[in-house]
Amino acid sequence: MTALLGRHLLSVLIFLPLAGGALLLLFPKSAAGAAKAFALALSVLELALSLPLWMRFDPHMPGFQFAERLDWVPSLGISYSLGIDGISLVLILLTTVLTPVSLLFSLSHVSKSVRAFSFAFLALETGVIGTLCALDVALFYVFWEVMLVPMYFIIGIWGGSRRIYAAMKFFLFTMSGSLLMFLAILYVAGRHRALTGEWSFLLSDLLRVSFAPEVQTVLFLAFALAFAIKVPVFPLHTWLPDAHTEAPTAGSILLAGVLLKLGVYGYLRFALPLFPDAAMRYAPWVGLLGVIGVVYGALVAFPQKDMKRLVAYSSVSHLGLVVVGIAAWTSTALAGSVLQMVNHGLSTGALFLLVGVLYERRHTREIGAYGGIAGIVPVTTGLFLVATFSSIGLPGLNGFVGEFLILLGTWTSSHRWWSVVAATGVILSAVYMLTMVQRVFWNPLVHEENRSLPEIRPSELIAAAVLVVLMVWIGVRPNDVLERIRPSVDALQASVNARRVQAHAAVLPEPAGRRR
Amino acid sequence: MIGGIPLNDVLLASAALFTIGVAGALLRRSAITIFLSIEVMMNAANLALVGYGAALGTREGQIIVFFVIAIAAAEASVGLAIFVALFRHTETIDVNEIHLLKW
Amino acid sequence: MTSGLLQFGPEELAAITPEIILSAAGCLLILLEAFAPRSRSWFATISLAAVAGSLMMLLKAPAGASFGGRLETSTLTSLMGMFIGGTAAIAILVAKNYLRRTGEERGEFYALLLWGHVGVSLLTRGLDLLVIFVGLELLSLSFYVLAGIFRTIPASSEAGLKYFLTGAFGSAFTLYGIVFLFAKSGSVRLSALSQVGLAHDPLVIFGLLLLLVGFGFKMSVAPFHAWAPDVYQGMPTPAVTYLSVAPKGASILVLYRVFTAVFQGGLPDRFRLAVVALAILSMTLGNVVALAQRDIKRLLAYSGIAQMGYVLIALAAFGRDALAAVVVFFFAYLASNAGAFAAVAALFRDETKPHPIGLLAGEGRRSPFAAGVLALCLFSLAGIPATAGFIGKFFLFKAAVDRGLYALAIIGVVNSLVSIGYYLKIVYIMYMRDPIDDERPPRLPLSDGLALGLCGILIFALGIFPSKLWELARGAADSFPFFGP
Amino acid sequence: MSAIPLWVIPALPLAGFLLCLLLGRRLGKGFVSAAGAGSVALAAMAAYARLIPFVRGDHAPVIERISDWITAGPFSVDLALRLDPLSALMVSFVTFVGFLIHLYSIGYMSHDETDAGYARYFAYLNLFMFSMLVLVLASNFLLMFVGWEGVGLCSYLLVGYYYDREYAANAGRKAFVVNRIGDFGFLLGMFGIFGLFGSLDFGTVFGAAASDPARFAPYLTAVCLCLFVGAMGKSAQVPLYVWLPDAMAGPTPVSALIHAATMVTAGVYMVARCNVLFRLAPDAMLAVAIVGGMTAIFAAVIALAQNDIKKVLAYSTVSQLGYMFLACGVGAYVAGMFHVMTHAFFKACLFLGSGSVIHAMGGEQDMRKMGGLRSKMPVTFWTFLIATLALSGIPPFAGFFSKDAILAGVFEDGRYVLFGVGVLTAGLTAFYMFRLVSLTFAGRFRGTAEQEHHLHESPTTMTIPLIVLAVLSVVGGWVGLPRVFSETGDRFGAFLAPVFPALPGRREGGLAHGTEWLLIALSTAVAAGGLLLAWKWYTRDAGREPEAIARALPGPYALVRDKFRVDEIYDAVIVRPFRLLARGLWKVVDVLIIDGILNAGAFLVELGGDLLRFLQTGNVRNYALSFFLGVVALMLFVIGAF
Amino acid sequence: MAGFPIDRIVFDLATAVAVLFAGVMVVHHHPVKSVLALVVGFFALAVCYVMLWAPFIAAIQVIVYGGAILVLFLFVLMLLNVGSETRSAGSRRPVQTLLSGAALLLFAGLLLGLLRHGGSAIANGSQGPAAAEIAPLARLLYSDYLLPFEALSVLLLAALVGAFVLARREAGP
Repeated sequence: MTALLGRHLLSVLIFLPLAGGALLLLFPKSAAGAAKAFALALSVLELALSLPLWMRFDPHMPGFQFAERLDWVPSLGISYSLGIDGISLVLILLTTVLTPVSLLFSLSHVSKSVRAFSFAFLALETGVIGTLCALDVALFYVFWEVMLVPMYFIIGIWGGSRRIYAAMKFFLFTMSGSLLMFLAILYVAGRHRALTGEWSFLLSDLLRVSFAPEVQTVLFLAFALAFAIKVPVFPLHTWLPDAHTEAPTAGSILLAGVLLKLGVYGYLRFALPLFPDAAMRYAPWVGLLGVIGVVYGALVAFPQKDMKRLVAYSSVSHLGLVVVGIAAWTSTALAGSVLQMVNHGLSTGALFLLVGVLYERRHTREIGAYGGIAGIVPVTTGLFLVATFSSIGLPGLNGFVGEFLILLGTWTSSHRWWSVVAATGVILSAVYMLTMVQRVFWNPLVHEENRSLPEIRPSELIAAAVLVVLMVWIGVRPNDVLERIRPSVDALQASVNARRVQAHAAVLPEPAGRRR
Repeated sequence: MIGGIPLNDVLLASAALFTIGVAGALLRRSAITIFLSIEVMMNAANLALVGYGAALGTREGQIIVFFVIAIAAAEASVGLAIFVALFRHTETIDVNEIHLLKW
Repeated sequence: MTSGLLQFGPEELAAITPEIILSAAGCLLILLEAFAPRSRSWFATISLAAVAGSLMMLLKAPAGASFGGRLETSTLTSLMGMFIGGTAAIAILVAKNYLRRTGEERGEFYALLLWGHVGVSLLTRGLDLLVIFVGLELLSLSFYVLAGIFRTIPASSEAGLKYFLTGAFGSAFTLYGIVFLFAKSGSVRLSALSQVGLAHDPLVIFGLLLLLVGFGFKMSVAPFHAWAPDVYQGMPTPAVTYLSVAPKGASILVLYRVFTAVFQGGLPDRFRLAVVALAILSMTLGNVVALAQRDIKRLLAYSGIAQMGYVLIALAAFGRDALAAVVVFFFAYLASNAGAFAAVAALFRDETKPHPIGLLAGEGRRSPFAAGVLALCLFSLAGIPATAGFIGKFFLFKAAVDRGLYALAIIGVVNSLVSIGYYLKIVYIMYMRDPIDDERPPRLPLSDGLALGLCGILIFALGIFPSKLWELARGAADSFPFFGP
Repeated sequence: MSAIPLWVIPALPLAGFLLCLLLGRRLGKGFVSAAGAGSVALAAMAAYARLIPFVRGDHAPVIERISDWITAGPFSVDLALRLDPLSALMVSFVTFVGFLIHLYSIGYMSHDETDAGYARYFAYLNLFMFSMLVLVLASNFLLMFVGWEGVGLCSYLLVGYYYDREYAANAGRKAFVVNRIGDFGFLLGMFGIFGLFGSLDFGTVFGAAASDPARFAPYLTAVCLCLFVGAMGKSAQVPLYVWLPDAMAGPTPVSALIHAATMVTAGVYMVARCNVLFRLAPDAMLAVAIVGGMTAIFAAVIALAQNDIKKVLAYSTVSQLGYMFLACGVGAYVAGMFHVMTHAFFKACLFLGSGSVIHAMGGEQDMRKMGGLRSKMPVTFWTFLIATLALSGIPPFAGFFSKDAILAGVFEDGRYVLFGVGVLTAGLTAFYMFRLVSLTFAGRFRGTAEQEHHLHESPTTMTIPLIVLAVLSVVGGWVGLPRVFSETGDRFGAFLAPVFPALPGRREGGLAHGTEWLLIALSTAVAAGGLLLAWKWYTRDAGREPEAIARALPGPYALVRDKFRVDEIYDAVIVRPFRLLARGLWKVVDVLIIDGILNAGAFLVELGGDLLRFLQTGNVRNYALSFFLGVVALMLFVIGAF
Repeated sequence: MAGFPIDRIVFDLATAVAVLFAGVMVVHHHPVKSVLALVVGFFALAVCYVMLWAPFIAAIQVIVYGGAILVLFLFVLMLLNVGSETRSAGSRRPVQTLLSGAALLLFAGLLLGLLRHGGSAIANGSQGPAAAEIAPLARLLYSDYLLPFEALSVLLLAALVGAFVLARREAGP
């Protein structure tokens, strides 16, 4: 057991939810409550297991940690190869935190096909953690796509009134990007084979291959498209408001909290290192789209009448900022971007959760249906305010640190004006978020039915409180997270820059002691 | 040349028969006539086979034809049975009238 | 060309035993039907045993060519035997309850299925155009009958007619193609086709084209596909289960054999382009029209048309990897497509009516197992990773990319995006719509459950552990006789 | 006794905040009062325990590093606090005035608030104290920004305290958003500073700038302008002042604490803190001076015609803040900070006094419905009058000294136009303040009988702060006597001197005594003139003269009364176009274009399917034909090539 | 074999008759007449086979095709009592006809072009008229072609059972 946890911790983390989820199907239909509790317990166990990851992670060790490797399709060099660095670490932790939070929230709110619901979430967790751990491109692709299926069901079965449209849009949109990436992966692996005579899909091997500039451009675009859709980068974002809005609350939490980050993660882990020249050549465009996303998302969020839709557009804006940070390619901005992904997961997760709290009581997400409820539900209001201020980057909370680092890092890059334009997001986010807060919680109470609005339940409160505590913690002690991110980001940057220098050498020399 | 017969004559005849067969299959409406046309197409093949066989000086051509004729007979029996079965429902074997399954 | 007369020796016996078992089992079933109709409930078991026995004998048969180089026994044929045997087994399992429900549980059905299976088996093993042709006709005749076997249902008879007329038409073209290959090589043996010079002979090319057309017809490749939707719709579902899978795999194998025999090195450009064009047409037409379908069997027919477009990608790529990819693809296709039809058979309970997708509403909760497997099959057909379908497409597209067929690969993935549209449509109708009535579905019969379970397991097994199959297929492709250097 | 660590000072109100927030509702008002006011009292004590030794000592800056905070790439910033004369000054009056206002609030808020509301109020107020203390004690820009935004947050929360009134909610939001515009500038300024100096630490940055001015000066104008934009937002300067008058929607003690005494002066503090940078960027200084001067007179003019007692005080605050920036802009930082301090005393006193009046009037804020309150509320009246005199710059009240110092500074710098503006503003200030006093306390009562019956002096928790502040309004100016009175009298300037180091190549000097006497006389005369005119018009003539003027000049009067319609202009030029743009982007770009293209694509594919489906006619002959066409096409394509 | 090419004339005449009657079969609207026309055509083809040294094929052509298959057709026609194709409203399919015609012309042209090449490319056989012997043919069938022959038996069985299954009159049990 200890060996399992010691040497195969990542595998355990990946497959525990799925395996446990499979047990759920053994529960009788009538034992819905027990099934929910079991799923929740499982996700908490997962969280507990992920804590050693956080403790034992050594930020100063180069390369990937907790590595595991097994042959999968040996004749093609496809392997089950896992490992994490600081970037994946924080995102894994984010996932293991948000999953129990979602399930905890759902404890009192989902009654339809409970077992399937819980299973879908656990399967999703497996997919996400797998995506974050995979170091083999084929393995990554498998997890990357597998994630879609549970999310599709989560939106489609337990979603709102336009759930089917939203689910289809989500699936097709995301799929459309990844299919081209799939071909690009095949090409890259084929090229490795052509140059070395050996098949491999291992990222570290593929990094040795370099491509002619035009080829690299095409491949980069194929990868970037897949990730850009997931992020989502303007103008590929329109699936997101629909998906977020229609998904059940818990689904929105994970969708916004975790899934979107995987686009950025994929870009950092694969697109950038594999195609450094193209990535750098197109960085100005990526950054431009990010900047547009920041402003555009914020502007479009403003007139929204649906709370979740508003929060969804705010995600477009926030992730635009993350993209800007990555395109800026300075150490500060990169660290800020990674941190900001975590921050966004927490704040947007909390916002969706609290919107869900209201929705479950009034069954409407219309901003206009509320108003003046701050006195009726003060605790909810307070939590919502904290989440709001985290989201709009109030210093002292987590959102600020990421935002500031990105903007500062971008300022010190060669694209100073991005920073200037993106910083207007600071103003705009305050405009739309506070407008919503005012119209939902403040103003005179006009709808009588809101007078009897019940206050947040303990289970929901705990779920939200966890997030709030984390927001404050990261806001006050961001270095706890940053010190794990920084070396990885710097290493990434160094390796990409090094590879750019060595461009056009057909195959890089192999280090001694390579496998086989 | 097969004896005094140029192979081209055989092939020409075969091509003509095949084309006529296709024409019948495309243009006729009665399922039976269509099937007859298909038989003509197979005969065109048979003719070419026998011609080539003779020209090549091998018996294989005839062997194939033997098989083809047997198969044609089997096909005919099954096909006609199908027509009969269908006719019981539709009272017609005009394929223009048979379009329950479409789109 | 062998000059001496061939003797029927133990080698030949061992090689042909699989087919003999199947044929004999067919005869046995006919006799039992005639003289001991009470034993009907055992027919499915007998058939399964025959399929299993035949497969066992096939796997045990010594490798090599027998019957004077007309019948191949090799890793490849073993693999294909497993593939078609698996299809047959699923079809028989599906048939078991289906026939009882429709009151057609008779020996003829199983016998014809087994005989058709013999034909397919000959297609996969034949090294001789005549054997291939006879196999093709055996398959066709059996399935003409199976298509129309529900004489009381007009749709079934119509399916029989349409399949018969188009099938016979197609066979005539195939035959005409065989004529020219024979004419130029002087023999019906495939090995004779590899003579120098044939690759550039217009008549040979013409013959090959006609074979492409004829077997393309069997695979339901556009524009030779038109029969498929109508026939699938009218044909009894168990027969479709078989017809939509096994003959297609056998057909592409035949094409591969014949083409490699003639071209060895690689397809001539024009020819490759023709295959590419067919692939694109097939994928696009199949996927686009499938979007508009309301009957699930028709939808699956169009899906099949599209899938065969993907298979043609591998034909265009033309190489050992591509061939191995085809084999892997068909195993995946077996699991997903046969599984889908098995689920259709389990979920639709009235055979006299069409099978509109709308009837599946709410089945996700009413018949969780069958609906679950159907959803799984559809995801697999859509090529979602961790399912067999992804593995199939993975290797196909890899072959295309390795061969530099980028445009084709891109069109392929764009098409699979379109296909997700209709595959998911079925899924959402099953899971995201409320049932149209409150009728409780009957218990899923054991045989159906077994078929569905097998397909489900296969989909995951292949999707997660594809390595063994790929290596086998790759090894089989390595020993494929005709590839040039 | 080892010194109390600096972090204790802000930590105490933070603890108060948490107590009030988490337990306040359950434990009731008594607990909240104790926790809220008590924590601030403790903080004030702690602060003075540190400050007194510091003032007695050598005034060398003390940096106390709490821990590391943010490190990423080359960027690194610590959680560290800084005690130097400037922050000492701020801490001293922030804690002191803050405590007084907490005390006052106990009385002011106790009547009409629920336990929950009361707890919320004190929680916010404590959070404000925390933020403000962080702001002034921070030893680097980023931590200062934390306090900066924190006070903004509290301002937002407290302005919107009466959340169920739409105007209050609007005002809160407006305050935050306008402040954010300023913060945008502050952020860019910080980026610029980091870009130039590679650090955000005050000591490092100012040290580097002072040691090598030639290297940094060219870039500092832009940086300083950005920083100043931040200050403009926080300190309500034209054109970002619009939030402050609206912010009066909050409870009056809040207006006194946040929107008069402390928070709004943060901008001035920031500019003063960055004086090294500003002094190296003369163009930026000029901008500061011009904006300050414009704001001073502009707001003073508006204040002339306002009838809401708090609005007058609000515009007065804006105007006085303009004065402070004017001082900074001409390099008279000491004068500016001096005015910050004195202004804190008398403006807090004025606001608290007005709160006392409003309290007595049952929430009425319109001066036209008041009058004659002097007899009913003597303490309020006398303290109010003292503070008014202080604000008007009548010697020897506190305001006189600081205002005079500013005018002297402006004159000394040679900005004569601005000097004129300053003098004029002084006159206007005296005028509108006496207008206010006259309308409120003199004459007959003009409200309803019920209100009259209800009139009463406020409780002691409210009057004590008034008295204390009034005393300070009198004596507060004596720490900074001009040199004409005593060469060593400017103890204030001497104390702050280390913060404003001499820069190489800068002229430092003073005015001739004669000139200074002249200036003192001028400003006193102008103030007295304004004062007397207001007394004549509003007390003696009961407002007939102004009415005549208003009738004679309806256009200009209406314009002034309507605050130059700036809000309306902003609404038309910024808010509406913004809404339109946002909606347009959503409906056009998102829905119409992007989704339109996608849906059209999907629709076309489906349409294609729907049409192509009909190729499947059901007729076998068509099937045979399509088959045959395929054959012919293939033949043409493949064989045709041979 | 020099001199008057009597073989060729007979052959060409026979093919002409076959083609002609095939054409008649296609154009005739009454199925019975079509079948009868085809009988003639198939007999003519049998003559061709004789000319091409394949008397055995000629024989089974007459027996199986002429004798069995076409008679079966006639029998079915009589059974179903099918009349001539009637022109109904839906029977006119100009698009189908036009496209078919065009495609047929193209196809014929291509085929002719191809076969012109095809005739000359064959190595001349050595067997000659000896191919006409039947006994070797039979030996081949039962030895070299044993496999397809066996398969054929299954095929015939399947056809038999199939025809029986389909044409059975009584409904299923």
